[in-house]
Amino acid sequence: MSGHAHAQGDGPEVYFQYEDIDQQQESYVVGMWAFLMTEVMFFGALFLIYTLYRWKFHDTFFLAHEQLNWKMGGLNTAVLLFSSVMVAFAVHFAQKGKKTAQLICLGMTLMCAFGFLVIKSFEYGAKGDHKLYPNYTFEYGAHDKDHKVESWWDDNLPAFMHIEKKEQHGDPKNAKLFYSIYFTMTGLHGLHVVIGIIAITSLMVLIIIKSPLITDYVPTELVGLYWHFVDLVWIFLYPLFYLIPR
Amino acid sequence: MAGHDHSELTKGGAHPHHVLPQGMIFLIAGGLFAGMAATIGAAFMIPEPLHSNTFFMQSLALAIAIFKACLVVYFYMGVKFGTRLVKIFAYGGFIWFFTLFIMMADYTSRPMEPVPGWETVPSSALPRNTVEDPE
Amino acid sequence: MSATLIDNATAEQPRNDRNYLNADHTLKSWLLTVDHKRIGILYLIAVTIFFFIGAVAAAMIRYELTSPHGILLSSEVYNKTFSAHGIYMVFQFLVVAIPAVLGNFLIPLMIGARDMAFPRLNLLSWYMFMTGGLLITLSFILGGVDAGWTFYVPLSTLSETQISLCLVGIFITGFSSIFTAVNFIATIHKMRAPGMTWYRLPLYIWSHYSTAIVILLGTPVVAITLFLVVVERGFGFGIFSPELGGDPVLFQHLFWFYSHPAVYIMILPAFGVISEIITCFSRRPIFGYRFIAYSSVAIAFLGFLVWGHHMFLSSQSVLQGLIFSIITWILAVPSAIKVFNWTTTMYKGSIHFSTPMLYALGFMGLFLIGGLTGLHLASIDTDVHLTGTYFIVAHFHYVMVGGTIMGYLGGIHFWFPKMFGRTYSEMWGRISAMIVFVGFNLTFFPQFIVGYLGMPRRYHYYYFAPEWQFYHILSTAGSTVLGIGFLLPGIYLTYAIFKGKKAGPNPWGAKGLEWEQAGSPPITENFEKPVLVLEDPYNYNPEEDSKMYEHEVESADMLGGRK
Amino acid sequence: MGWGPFQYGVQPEAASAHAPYYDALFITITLLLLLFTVGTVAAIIFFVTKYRRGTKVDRKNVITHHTGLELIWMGVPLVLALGMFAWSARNFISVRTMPDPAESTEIFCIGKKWMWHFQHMNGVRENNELTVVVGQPVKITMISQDVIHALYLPEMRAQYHVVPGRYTDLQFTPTKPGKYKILCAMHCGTQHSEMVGQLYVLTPTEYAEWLEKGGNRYKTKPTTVAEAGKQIWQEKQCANCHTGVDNPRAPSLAGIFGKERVFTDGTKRKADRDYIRESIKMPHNMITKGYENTMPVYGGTITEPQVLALIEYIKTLTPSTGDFERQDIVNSIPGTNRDNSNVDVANQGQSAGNAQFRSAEDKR
Repeated sequence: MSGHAHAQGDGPEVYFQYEDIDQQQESYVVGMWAFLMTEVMFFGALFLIYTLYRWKFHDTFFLAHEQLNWKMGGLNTAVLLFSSVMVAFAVHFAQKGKKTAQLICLGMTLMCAFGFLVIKSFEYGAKGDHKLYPNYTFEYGAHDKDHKVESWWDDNLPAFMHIEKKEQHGDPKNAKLFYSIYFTMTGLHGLHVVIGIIAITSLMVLIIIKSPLITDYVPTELVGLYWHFVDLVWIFLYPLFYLIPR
Repeated sequence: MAGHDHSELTKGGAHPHHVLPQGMIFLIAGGLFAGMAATIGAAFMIPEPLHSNTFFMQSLALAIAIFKACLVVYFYMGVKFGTRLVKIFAYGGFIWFFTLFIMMADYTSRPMEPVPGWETVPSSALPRNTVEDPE
Repeated sequence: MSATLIDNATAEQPRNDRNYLNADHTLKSWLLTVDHKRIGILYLIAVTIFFFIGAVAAAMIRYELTSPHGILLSSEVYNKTFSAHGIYMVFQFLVVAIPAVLGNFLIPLMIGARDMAFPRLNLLSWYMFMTGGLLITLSFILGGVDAGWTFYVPLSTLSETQISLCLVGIFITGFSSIFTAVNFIATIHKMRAPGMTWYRLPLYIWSHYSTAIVILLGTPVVAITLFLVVVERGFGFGIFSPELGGDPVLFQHLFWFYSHPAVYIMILPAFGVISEIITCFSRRPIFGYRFIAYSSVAIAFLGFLVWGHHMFLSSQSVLQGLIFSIITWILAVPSAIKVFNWTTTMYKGSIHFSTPMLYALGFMGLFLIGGLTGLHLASIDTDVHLTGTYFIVAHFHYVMVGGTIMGYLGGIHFWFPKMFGRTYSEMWGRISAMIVFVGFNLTFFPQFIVGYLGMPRRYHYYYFAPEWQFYHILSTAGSTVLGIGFLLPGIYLTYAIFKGKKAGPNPWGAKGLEWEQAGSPPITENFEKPVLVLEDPYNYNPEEDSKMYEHEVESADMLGGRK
Repeated sequence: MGWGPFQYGVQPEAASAHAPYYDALFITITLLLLLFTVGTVAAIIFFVTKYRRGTKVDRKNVITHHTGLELIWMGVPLVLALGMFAWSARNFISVRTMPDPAESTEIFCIGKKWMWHFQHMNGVRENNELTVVVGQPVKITMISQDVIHALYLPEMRAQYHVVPGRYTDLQFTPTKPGKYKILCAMHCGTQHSEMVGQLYVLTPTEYAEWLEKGGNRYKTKPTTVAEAGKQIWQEKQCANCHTGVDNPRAPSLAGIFGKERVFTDGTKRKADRDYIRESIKMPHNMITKGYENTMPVYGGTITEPQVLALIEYIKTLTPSTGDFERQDIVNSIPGTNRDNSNVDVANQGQSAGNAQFRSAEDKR
């Protein structure tokens, strides 16, 4: 076929439907951005729900948010920001063609992602132990002032991560709404982190086995775009859930 | 067979059109961590008259978040260096997000319903449909 | 009238018999294909199956409603039946039918590309579509869903039927359409042949581009909304739960934020198909190309800002209702532009009454009625009495069946020779087009009246108002005719796939890359030679075309003895 | 079995004050529809006949665009559309403007799977039947116990959704005595199509007779809603804090209805039904300026009919009546203990299971 620009040798492969490498790379980036538009709307609906209920039940949301551990959230923010920087470096090295450095950066990202999930599991576990998981086990404001909540997850935190436990105030029903939104949004974000882990791992494996699928920097850039988006969501989730002003 | 958008791209071959330099990556990273510190700092260290002003505190937190988001989108995600098409899609997605907030207009305007007359008569609880007062 | 099919001698015949259909014959080569044309055929098979499942449910509903007391089903089963009808038809047929079957097949052909931008993603979306369809089917096998296709909370969160499974299926189908839309957008933006500028694109591409944008921006919202219902049912969270202070009306807002644009996802591609068919069989450049193209974009844009007209009475605020009402009225304008432009396109044309043209003419009549009865519902006051009644049912069936399905059938008939390289029986095609038109009107027109009389939709019994029975019997009779109209193409088209007469590359004498530069059926790479586009679309000459048929008219005049 | 147009009209009976206005608008839009459909279809038929292939007509100089024409057929529908919008908006606003309570009958409606429950101000309660007097505006205040319903009165051209968790309202003025349909127009589950009832519009004389008999099914004159509310007020010991005048513990509720309330966060809200309901069920959400959050949450212990009754009673309070001594708890509250209203089931556990609460007596 005329117009089939199959690159020979070490150059990146151009798939048969494309004319040249520029068209191919552009298409992939545009496709990824189109998908990210979808993701924006996906989380957008949740942010709308959050805004509405926060506006309607501001006081209870403030009181309920005091049960969240802002230190752990902050640590997670730092972890994700760092991973985002690492991904930026991975794309940088991929563009420069430095495979080893790229793999190291991707590895760091992967570790950050797992770190994020571990910290998250401590948070979720502590919420479960405090009976703040918003299903039938939910019990809000049911404890006395002196009643110490036994929490395996809290006890196993390092000392600097502890925060003073506050008394549970506010309407238990609206607080349950708060935790429903909290668990849905952070849970979906966590799901995106898991998908990101799968994507990064596959990318690394494909690079290591020198798969013909990875011939240039574009796959790394696409994974990078996705991971930056995951970071982006957390940038908004952190102040909206952990640092609600009175 | 390349589309006409193709003309925007000058360089050919496998080389990317723009590589974010390492110094820039560090700079942005610095900005992001500073933003994070600012968020936490603002939440705890703003002095009292402002601290209990929900609107101010929330706007501040969101402003910092938007600043961080802009750094990520603009530089790390490469929108600044992308083609016009990428810019349209990136901005379009974030702008369209706000159409969802038309829904808030419903909730904020519900108290404006035209339901007059409740104040004029102190009690509507008295039986009105009595035999003595048919009309 | 076999002369309708011209063997256009000027068009290029493929040198050999190689084409995408006979490139490989194994089942594996079909199931793992990345060829957009084969994926289009896979979708064709899938949506046909889902369509017939939905149609069986519809037949059951119609049969049940012939008596005010019901005949066969219990209320519970009846509710599950209409839910099945709605869910299969909306999510598994209407939303995907034209974009996934005809869009997949034609977009690369029309813009002169060798394939979609992301062929593997394309295959993945077919598999996701099938997974979603199977989960939905499974949910109906395991007991069914009784909340209707709208899944309003708290009904859907309290229901004890298989709603979670069904919603997961719809969620997956939703992401399948998102991936298809990503593919369309990247393809249309980046894969156009040299010389194929935006204003040389067929209007079909414009409408699919608008559709893809709507899918991208709308579908995730409904996906997350339905996901929240699953979370509420499965994990006991309560985001829409009124018991916790949540607002069930918020669900409706979010649901219709997608589901109203979804109506345009269904109808816009049909507009594209009709634009192609009308120009081809009028043998005339389309009238007002730019207005039709931009009206597609305007519909896509405005279509996002009118979702609240489904909720005028749902305790939404009056102010919000009025805003949505006025935008809905304005939205009538771009649809009107299209119809007027199509009509004017026939002026000074050379009209061929081929099967696709009959469908297109039927489409215009039905869409007019369907669209204009939309005004009764856009008008916020008349909506008070009509919403939630059979008037609504009739209105959206006029738009969805009279619009989308007529467009889909017209498109299938139009591009059938391109897809399979064979022609079908023109006589049977015309007969079935007539039957569909008549049956359709008989089915749904009485529903306007019974709706105005006050029959709420989704009612199983109406023993308290036996005067409605007359209209229901008419409607059921019509649906029988309509059913035959849908079965007939299934039969003669299937026959034609295997035994039909061989078609040349351009049996209709149509313009467009897919007709002029690709074989019927096309080869796997679509075009034998590199494509270069030099002229505007629809470059027909009605005068020359008409001259070829003058003898036909003369002989007909002599036979009929007319002046 | 009826035979449609031969026996009944193709138009539903118009029995409310709004119905003629409604029908005028409906018919106008229908005529517009006919105008456009007939016009376009005629043009199509004319073109396809005249320009069918082979006919010897002028096909030269095919025009492919004409901006003036486009602007005309954009402009005319646009102007028509805006005009029709203005008309319908005016109608809608008038139909959504609730009548003056001094001149209207107020009725409470509670929708639940699958029945309509109506409660008159004079205490008469009706199930799936509603009796109103001709010529007097009716305002129905509605709430749902479970899922969303829609109260639909086709002959009155009136419909509105009945939503759980919030009061919605609906008004109409019956103009013709007779028996009409009450329907549920929002799919609400298995017996959706049996959630129907009758609307009786009676002449004043008939209505008086009907009232005399205690709404046909109560032997004794029933307790009014406000009286029932008073009993709840006493039972819940509201007067322990809410006395006739403001005290340090709680604000007085005398004459509160319709007044602007200022809250601790500085926001203001008019004390309407929804506000009072929320303040009873979730008092901490809106704390009046100058008071502490001390009021217990009644959300889980009070039913919707009880809240309704309480609100009605609060409306009757004056500084002197509000300030009464604590009384012994009144155990029997006629008219409220018949309902096993379970709107607030969240505190009992999983909502999904508990809301399927339909008791045997409610099943028709």
